[in-house]
Amino acid sequence: MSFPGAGLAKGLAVTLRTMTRKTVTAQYPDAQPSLPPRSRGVIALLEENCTVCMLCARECPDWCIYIDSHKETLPAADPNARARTRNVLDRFAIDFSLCMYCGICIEVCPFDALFWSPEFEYAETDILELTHERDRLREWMWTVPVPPALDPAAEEPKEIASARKAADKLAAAAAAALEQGGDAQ
Amino acid sequence: MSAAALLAATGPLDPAARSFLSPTGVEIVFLLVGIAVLGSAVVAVTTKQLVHAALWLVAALGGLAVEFLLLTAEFVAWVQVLIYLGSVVVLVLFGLMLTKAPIGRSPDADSKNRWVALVVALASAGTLVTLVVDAFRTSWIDLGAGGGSAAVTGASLFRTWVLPFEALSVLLLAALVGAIVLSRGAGRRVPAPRSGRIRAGRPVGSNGTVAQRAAAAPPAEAPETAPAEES
Amino acid sequence: MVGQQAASVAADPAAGSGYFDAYAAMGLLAVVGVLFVTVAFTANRLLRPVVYSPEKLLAYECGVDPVGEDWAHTQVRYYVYAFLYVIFAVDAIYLFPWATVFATAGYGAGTLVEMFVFIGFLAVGLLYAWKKGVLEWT
Amino acid sequence: MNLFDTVLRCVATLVVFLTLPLVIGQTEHKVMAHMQGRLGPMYAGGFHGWAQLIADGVKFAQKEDIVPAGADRRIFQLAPAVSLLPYLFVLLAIPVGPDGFVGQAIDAGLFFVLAVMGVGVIGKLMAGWASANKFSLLGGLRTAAQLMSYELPMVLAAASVAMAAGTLSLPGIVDAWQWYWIPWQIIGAFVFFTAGLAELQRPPFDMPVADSEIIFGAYTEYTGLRFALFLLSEYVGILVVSALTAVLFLGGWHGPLPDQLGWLWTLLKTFALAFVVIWLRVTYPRLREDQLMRFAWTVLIPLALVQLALTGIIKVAIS
Repeated sequence: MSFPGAGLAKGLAVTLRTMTRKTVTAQYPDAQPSLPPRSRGVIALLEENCTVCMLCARECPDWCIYIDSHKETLPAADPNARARTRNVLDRFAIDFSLCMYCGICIEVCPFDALFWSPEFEYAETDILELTHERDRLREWMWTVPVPPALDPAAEEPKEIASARKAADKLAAAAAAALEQGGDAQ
Repeated sequence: MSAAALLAATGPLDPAARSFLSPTGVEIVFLLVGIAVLGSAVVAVTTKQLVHAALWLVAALGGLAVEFLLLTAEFVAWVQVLIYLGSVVVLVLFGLMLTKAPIGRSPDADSKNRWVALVVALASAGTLVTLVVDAFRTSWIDLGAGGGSAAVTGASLFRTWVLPFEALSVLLLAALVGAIVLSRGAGRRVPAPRSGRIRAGRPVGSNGTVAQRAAAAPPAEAPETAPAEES
Repeated sequence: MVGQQAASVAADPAAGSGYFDAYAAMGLLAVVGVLFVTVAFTANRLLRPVVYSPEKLLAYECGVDPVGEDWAHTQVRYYVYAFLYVIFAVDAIYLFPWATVFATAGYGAGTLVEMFVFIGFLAVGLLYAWKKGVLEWT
Repeated sequence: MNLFDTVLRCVATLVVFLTLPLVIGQTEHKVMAHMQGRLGPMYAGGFHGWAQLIADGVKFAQKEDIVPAGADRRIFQLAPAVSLLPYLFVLLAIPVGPDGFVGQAIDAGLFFVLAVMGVGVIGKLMAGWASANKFSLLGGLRTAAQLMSYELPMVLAAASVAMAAGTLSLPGIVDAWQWYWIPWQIIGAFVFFTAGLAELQRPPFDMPVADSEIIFGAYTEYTGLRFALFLLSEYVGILVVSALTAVLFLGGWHGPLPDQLGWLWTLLKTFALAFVVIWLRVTYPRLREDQLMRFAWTVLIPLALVQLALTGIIKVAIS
């Protein structure tokens, strides 16, 4: 059963119904948005973990990561050993005016030096200000949330599993030793 | 247009019923508006900017409507606004825009016929003025309010002038058929895919037909044919 | 001046004060309207900045610098509608004086038929246009 | 009637002319937003952005006055006023309440209103032509074509009411109004309101200002106060068309309230219709140019003619 204009009436009904419903607008500056746990707001740098391997800079599709470093020679700890060199970070900067928030740098970092932070309110009036230097990137670290808890039935993370295995082994060995000692007494 | 302004001069021309030159406010306004109408009519025919001419025509016709109002021909006044301002002038402006009225002066707006036109205009104005002056002489027509209202117009139309009114419908029908035949005649010459082009010579064709044609044919040909088809 | 007119007309009952008063008010409103526009633009003149630059005076069009001139071709076919409209508008205005009298005493069905004949002719015209495909848009 | 009284009425008309369109505009902001699941303006003025349009007006008044170098200067500058002022005259003639609650009763009021509303289009044509802009010119042409298609059904529908009432005076029409006019004139009301929408270039008939095709039609080159005047003319247009439909077809001040409060009833009907205008805008997509023309000539005009015949026969039968 359809009469001419039924579609038109239906359209009117839809808009009228929407008007009576609650709006979905979030009034952002007054009410903070509730962001999902893995929001990509800004990239934080945990400088202590960085080895200046340059992987992030190389993988970045936008070439927005700038890394300068120099080599430092560490005196040998052992007279027989050679002196060791290590990379020291001079500059680590991300230009967020270029960054497209793909997260590849965070994925490729082998030492967990880069993290996503949900902070997004860093708009600037000068585009140059959008290049965050290492101290600013380090500051973002404080806003990185703790990783979300695993699912209750999830498999243990590998490193925890292996650590537990090792601990279990140790505990078993200790228990065995204790038992032997008891026997000996 | 000039006839209307000269009609305006008949305002104080009726000394029989009233003392000579006792202009009421209405008569003063009538005269002033008449001068304005005459002025804008003269500008309309002398300006070399086509669209300006049409807009001066708006002023002149609007002024005429005011004159009608002052003569208590209320219904005719608003017919003047509805038909002349609302449709005829819009038609004229529409036609001017369609046929590329440039901003600024059109050098080809100078007609060789201007003196002939002037003579004809003066002759017809003279005829009309003579006619009107001779017809009414010094008779005083009391312009009571409501004399030109829609009801009065309707009464005289449907009591006295029914036959001309019906004949008018035949005339309008003939005009309608004529317009359609003319437009159909033009329509048949136009091939189906239509396109416009801007004067820089770049095709902005629909469906890319002109663009293709322009690419395939020597460029001198395709752009030449397009405007000929449009007009 | 319009005020003068209103006053003088009001003083002169022979001129029909109601009618002229109504249109004198209209004239006064015209003055008020023009005054409003003038005041608005004078305020605008006092408030607005004036920083000229040639780029600003370029036609905006679609946001890209204009190509060619200020003129584009369009469907001449619109023009038939313009003709039709003028003809039908001339027809339609006759309805108004008719509407005010046709039901009063002394007119009745005869006048109704007269108008129907009139409209009938034009309806035939409209049908003709329809048949001819003028109202279709090809 | 003295001069002071007339001046007062003119000024009152101007005040209505400047305030009610703002109310409609603000309603449009809010209603459209809520129909789309948004909130609309929330800041200006504090409470739910009530002063948004005032703020807009203040902003427009401070904007630089730019006339494109290629434009026809005088006509470009004059166009907004030409498009706006006719509505001011129309407002003067629309009756609000009984016993002379009207700016100025005019004997040929209905005809006057129709005639003057058509003049505003010349302003839009002027704007379209004088802008020296291809899109504006197209907008102007579409405006003209649309006017010429929709003016006619509007005039015919209005004539039907004039026939029913036997007068052209707007207060006279409302005085003659009876409740059974609603079913009797329903076709005419539909035609009048639809044609009015089209003449205002409101969606779904907003082809002449279709932003996705020809930017903003004739208004593309306008900025600042002149643009504001064009916008104002659009909203005054909504007010005028709604008020006219209310007065002609919905009985103006007739309603359950006592006569002294009749004006309230007129306003209520007007705003209800203005709401419908907004509602239609939110709901329907834009008609294509050819659909628009065909709709006017093959639907609205025949409908209006049917209404005329119906009105004539019934009127003669009952008189």
